[in-house]
Amino acid sequence: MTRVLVGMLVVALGALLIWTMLGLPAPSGRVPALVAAHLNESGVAHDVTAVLLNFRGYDTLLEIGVLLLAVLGVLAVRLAAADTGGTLPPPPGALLRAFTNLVVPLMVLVAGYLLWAGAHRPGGAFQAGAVLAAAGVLLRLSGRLPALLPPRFWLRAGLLLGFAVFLAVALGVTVAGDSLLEYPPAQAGAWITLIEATLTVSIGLILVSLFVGAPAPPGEAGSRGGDA
Amino acid sequence: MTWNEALLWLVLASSLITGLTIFFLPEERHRLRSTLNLAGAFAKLALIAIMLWGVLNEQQYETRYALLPGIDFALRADALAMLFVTLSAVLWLFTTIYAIGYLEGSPHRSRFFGFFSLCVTSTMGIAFAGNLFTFFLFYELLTLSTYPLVAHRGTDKALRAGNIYLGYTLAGGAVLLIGVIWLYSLLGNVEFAHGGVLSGLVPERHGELIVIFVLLIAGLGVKAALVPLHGWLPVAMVAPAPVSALLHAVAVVKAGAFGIVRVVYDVYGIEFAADLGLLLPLAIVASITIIYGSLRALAQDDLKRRLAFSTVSQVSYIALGVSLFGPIGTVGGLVHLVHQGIMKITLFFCAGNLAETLGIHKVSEMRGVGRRMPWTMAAFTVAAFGMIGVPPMAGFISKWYLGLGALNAQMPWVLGVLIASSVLNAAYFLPILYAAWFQPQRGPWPAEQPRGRFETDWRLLLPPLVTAALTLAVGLFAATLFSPLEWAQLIMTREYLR
Amino acid sequence: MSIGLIYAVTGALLFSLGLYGLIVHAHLIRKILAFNIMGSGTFLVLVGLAQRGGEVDPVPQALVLTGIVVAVSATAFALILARRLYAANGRCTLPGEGEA
Amino acid sequence: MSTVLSALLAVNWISWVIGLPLTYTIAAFLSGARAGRMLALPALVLSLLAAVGLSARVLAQGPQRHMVGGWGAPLGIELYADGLACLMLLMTAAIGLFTGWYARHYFARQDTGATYFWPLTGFLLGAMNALYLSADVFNLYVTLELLGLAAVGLVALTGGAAALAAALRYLLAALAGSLMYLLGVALLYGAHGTLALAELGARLVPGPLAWTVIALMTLGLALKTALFPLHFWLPPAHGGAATPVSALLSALVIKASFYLLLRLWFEVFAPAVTIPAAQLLGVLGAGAILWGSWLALCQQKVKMIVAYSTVAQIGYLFLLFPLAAYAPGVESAWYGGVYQAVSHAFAKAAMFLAVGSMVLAAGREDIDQLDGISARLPLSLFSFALAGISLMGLPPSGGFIAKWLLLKAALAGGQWWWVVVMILGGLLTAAYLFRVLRHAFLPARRGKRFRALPPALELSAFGLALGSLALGLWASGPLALLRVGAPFAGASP
Repeated sequence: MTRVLVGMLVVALGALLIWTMLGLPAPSGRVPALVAAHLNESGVAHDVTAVLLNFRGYDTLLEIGVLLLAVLGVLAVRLAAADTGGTLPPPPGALLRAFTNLVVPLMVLVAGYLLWAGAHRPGGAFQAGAVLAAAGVLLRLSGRLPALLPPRFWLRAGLLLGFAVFLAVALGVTVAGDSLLEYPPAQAGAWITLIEATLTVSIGLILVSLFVGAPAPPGEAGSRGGDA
Repeated sequence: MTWNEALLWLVLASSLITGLTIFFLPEERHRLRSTLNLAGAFAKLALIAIMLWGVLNEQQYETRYALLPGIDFALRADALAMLFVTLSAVLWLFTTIYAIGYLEGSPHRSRFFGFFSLCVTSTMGIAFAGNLFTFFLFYELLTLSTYPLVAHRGTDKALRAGNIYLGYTLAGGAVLLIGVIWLYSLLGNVEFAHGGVLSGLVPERHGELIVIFVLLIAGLGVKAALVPLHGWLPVAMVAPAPVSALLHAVAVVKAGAFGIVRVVYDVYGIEFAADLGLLLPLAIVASITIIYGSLRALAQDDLKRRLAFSTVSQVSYIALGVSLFGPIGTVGGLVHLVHQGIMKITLFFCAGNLAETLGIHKVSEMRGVGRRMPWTMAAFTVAAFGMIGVPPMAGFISKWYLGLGALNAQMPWVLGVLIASSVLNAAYFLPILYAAWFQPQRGPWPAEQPRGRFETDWRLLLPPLVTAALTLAVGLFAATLFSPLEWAQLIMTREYLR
Repeated sequence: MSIGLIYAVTGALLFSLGLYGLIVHAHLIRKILAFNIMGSGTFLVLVGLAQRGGEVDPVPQALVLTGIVVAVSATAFALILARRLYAANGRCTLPGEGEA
Repeated sequence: MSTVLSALLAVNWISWVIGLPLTYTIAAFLSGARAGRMLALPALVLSLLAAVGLSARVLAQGPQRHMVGGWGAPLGIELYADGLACLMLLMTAAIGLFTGWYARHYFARQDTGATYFWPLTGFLLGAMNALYLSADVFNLYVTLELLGLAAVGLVALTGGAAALAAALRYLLAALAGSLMYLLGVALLYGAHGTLALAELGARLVPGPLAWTVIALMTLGLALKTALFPLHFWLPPAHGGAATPVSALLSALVIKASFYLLLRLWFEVFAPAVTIPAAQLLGVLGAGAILWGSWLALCQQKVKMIVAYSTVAQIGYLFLLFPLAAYAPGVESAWYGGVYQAVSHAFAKAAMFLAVGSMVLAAGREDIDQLDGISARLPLSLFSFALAGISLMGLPPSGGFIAKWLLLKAALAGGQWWWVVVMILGGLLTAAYLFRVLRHAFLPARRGKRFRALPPALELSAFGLALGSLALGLWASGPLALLRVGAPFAGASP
C-alpha cells in the first residue's frame, strides 16, 4: 500500500524534474569564463584543482571537516560500545603476501604522481589519498597493519594534519588583513602544494581508519577486520 | 533617574527583592524570614505614604523604557493607582503578620512567602501600569505567582483546585491578550489617559471597538469573578486562610475589577463608552452577578464557601459603580474597591481563626462560639454589618453613593438590585451572628487546640481587630483627608473635570 | 537533446529511484545504498545540467568532487552505525520498521 | 580609548567566528578528553566575544560582506553578516557557553562519550557559525552536512541500541534532506549559472523551475527542521541523547535549517513564492503545534515531554510564512518568527539542562519519580518554570514578545484562524508543563534518596532561564540588531 503511494509520489517527482529541466533555456553562466580568466592567478594550471583549492577552497576546507567528523563519529561509537578494536585478520596466504609486497610500494608511488599531476591535469589530493588508503586496506587485509585504535597521539596528529594546516593557512592570511584563504598571488602555488601534500596523508589515514573502525560482525569476530 | 521615578521602582522592589531573597532562604531560618517580610511591608508603606502626599499635590510619578520598538514598559502613579496600591500595601502588612502566625510549624514556608511577595509585587505593577501592555504583563504575572499559593498544600484537592484556577485564569488571560493586541494593532500604542484614548477613532472602527470591549471585559471578568466566569473562586477555597484573604480581598479579584475600571475610564473613556452603549450591558451583568452570588451564598454551609460567594457578589459593586454613567456612581464604585477589601479580609481572618483554633469549618458548627472567641467574633460582626451596609460602617458609604449614582444616571432599577442584595447579605450573615452570640454551644468543638495566652495566637487575633476597626473608621471619618471616600472623589474630579 | 541534458535526465530518474528505495526498504544496507543512488543522481544533474550547452564548466566538476567526499564520509559513518546496531541487537532494521 | 574601539571594530571578526570553534576542535581531539574539558570554557568565551565583536561592527557599519579568497561571487564564495546572522551567532555562542559549562560537570560524573563530546561540539558550533554566515548555496550545503554529521555523532555518543537506532534514523533523515536541498542547488546552478544567494535572488523568476526548486529545498529543509509530519526522527534523537547534547540539538541545530529556509524564502524565492505555498507551511506548523503538544501531554518520560515540546514549538516558527504573506503583517511576522526561534532556543536549552539535573538527582526518567524535587532542587525547578513561561508565551519572557508580534501580524492581516491556533497551542503547552510542575511539587515519598549534584549543573540552567527572561524584559535591543539589513526597508515590528 505505502509502496504504491510512495511509488506514485516518486514518479510524479521524477516527471516534474524532467519536465522542468527540458523546459530550461540555454545556460547563461559566466563562471567558466571567470575561471579561465583568473586561472593564472590561482597558482595551479588545472582549472578543477584551481576551483577546489583556490576559488572555492573554503568548500574543500569544510569538506575535510566532514571527513574528520566521520572518523570522530566512528571512534565515538566504538568508545561507547567499549570495543577493543578491529581484530587482526588471520595470517594471509603466501600469494597475497607476495602480491602486497609488490603492489604497495607501487601504490605509494602512484599516489605521489597523482598528487603532483593534480597541479596541471586531473588528479590531486583526493585521488592520491584514496590510493594511499587502498594500500592501507591491502596491508590491513594481509595482516600487516594493526588496528591502532583508539588512536594514539601521533595517529591523531596524522588524521588532523591536513585540516589543521589548511585551517592555519586560511586564518593565517587574515592576520595580514586579507580575507580568509586569500593567498598572496606569488605564493599561492606553494601554499596549495603544502596543503595538498598534507591533505593526501590525512585523507589516506582517515579512509583507512574508517575501514578499520568497523566492528567485526558478531559470530565471525576475528575473521576479518571489517568491510565498511 | 529622578527621585520620583525611583520611588515607583522602589515600591515594586520592596516586595520583589523580599520575595526573591526568601525563595533562597533555608527553610529553617524562620526569624530572619519574618523579619524580612515585615521590613519589606513597612518599607513599602513608608514609600507609599510619600507618594500619596505627592499625588495629592499634583506630583508626577512616571517611569518608562522601550521594551519593544514603539511599546514602552511604563509605570505611572495617578490617584486611581494610589487607591489600589495603598489598599494592597496595608492589607499585605496585616496578612503577613497573620500568615506568620497561621503557618507556624507547616512545611515549605520559604516557597509560600516567596510567591506571596511576588503576588503582591504583581498587584503593585497592575496598579502602576501606565499602559495596557504593562498592565497585561503584571496581570499574567499575578496568575503565575498565585497558582503555587492555591496549590500550596500539595494535597490532591489543592492540586485539582490549582488546575481549575489555572484553567480559568490562563484562558481569561488569552482572551484578554487578543483584545489587547487588537487594540494595539488599531492604535499602535494604548497609554492610559483620563477620558480615554479611543474617542478619536473613525466611526467605521466602532464595531471592532465593541468586540474588543467584550474581549477585554471577558478576560478581566474571569479574575473579577463576573458570573458566569466565577467558577474558580469557590474552588480556590482549599488554599490556606491568608491566601484566601489576600486573593479574595485584594490581589486577584481586585486586579480584575481594577482592570475593568481602567478599561472603562482610561482606555475607552466613560463618555465614549456610554456613547458606544457599552455601559448598560456591563451594569446588567454586574447586577446579575450581585444577585446570583448572594443567592448561592445563602445555600452554603461551609463558612469559607459562603464568604467566597459573598465576594462574587460584592466585587461586582465596583463594576456596577463604574457602569453608572456619572460622577457619584463612580465614587461609589471606587470607594467600594477599598471598603470591600477591608471588610472581606476581616471576615476571612476570622474564619481562619475559627478553623485554626477550634477546627470550625461549617456555619452549623458555630453555635456559641461568641463566648469562646469573643474578640474574633466581634471583629466578624463588625465586618458583617459593614457588608450588609448598616450605618455608619464602610459598606453603608459605598451603597449610599451607588444608590445616588443610580438615581443620577436615571437607572432606578439599580436601587432595586442594591436593596435586594442588602436584604440577601443580611439573610446570610445574620444567622451566623445569631448562632455565634445567642445560641448555646452544643458538644465539644471539632478540633480544639488552644494557641497562646489569648483566645488564639496574638498574630492571628491582631489583624482582624485592626481591619475591623478600619471598617468602622473609614465609615465614621469618611469626610477626612486621605479617607477612601475623599480619595475616590479626588479621582472622580480628575476623571470627569478634564 | 545534448549529452549534458541526457545525464541530467538520467540523474533525475536515479534520484527518484533512490528516494523510493530509501523510503520503502526497511533493511539498513538497502537504505544506505538507496541514499548513494540518490547522491549519484544529484551529481549527474549537477554536472549534466550545467554543461548541457556543450561547453566545459569546471565548477560543477569541483562541486561534485566535494559532494562525493561528503557522500563517502556519510556512507562510512552510516554503515558503521548499522554494523554497531546489528552487533547490539542483531537486527538490520530500525525499530518500528518491518524486517526486510 | 576610541582608537582601541575602532581597532577592535576593524578586526576581521567573521573569519574568527568560524575559525575559533574549528581550532578548538583540533586542539580538543589532538590532546584528548581532559584537555578538551579544560580548554572548553576559554574557547567558548572567545567565540562569544568574536560574535559580540562582529555584532558590534554590524551595528556600527551595517551588514558586512566577506569575499573568501578575495575572489567574490560568482567565482568565489562570499560570506555575509547582517543583523539576523549576528543574532543567530550570539544565540549559538551564548547557549554553547552555558551548555559547555554544564557538560564539564555532567561528563565529569559519567564518562561515556566524554572523550569525543568536545571535538564533536566544536565542529557543531563551527558548522552553525559557518552556515549563518554563508551566502553561497553550495557552501551552505557543505555546512549543512558538517552540522548534520556532528549532530548525529553527538546523538550516538551514549551508545546502546536505542541511541544507535536514533542516530541512524536521524542520519538518514538528515542525508535525505540535504540531498533534496542539493538537487535544488543543481537546478539553480544549471539554470542561472551562479551559486551566490544575492545573484540568484535577482535572477529567479516565477515559473516551473522556481517552483520545483522551492518545493525541493523547502521539503528538504523542513525534514531537517523536523516540521510536522516529518518530525518522526526528532523525539528519539533529542530525548535519548546525553542531556547537554539534547540541549544543543533542540535549542540550536533545528534553528540552523530553519534559518536557511527563512533566508531562501525572503531573499531568493520571494518573487516566486505563492500565498497557497505559504499557507501550506502554516497548516503544517499548526499541525505541529497541536499534535506535538498533544503527544507531549501523553509522554511518561520527562525528557521525552521536552523533546515533543520542541516538535510543537517548531510549529510557531512556520506560522511566520503565512503571516508574512499579507502586507500589513509582514514585518511583525518576520520579527516575531525570528524572535520565537531565539527565545525558544534559550528556554529549551534551559529546560533540557534543568530536567537533566532532575533526572540525574532522582536517578529515574519517569515523570512520577519527580516527587520531592521542589524541596531538593528548587533552583532547577525554578529554571524549568522560567523556561516554561517562555514556552507558554506568557510574560515576562522572550516567548511572550514573539507571540505578541506573531499575534499582531495575524490580527493586522486579518488571519484570525492563526490566532486561534496560537492561543490553543499556548494553553496546551501550559497543560503539559504544569503536569511536570505538579509532580515536582509533591512531597518526596518516604525513604527517597537523591544524588547530590555540583551546583554548576543548576547554575548553568538558571543562567539560560534568566536569558529567556531577559529577552522578555529588553526586546528592543535584539530587535534593533535584527533590523540591520532586514529583508524589507525601514522595518520595525
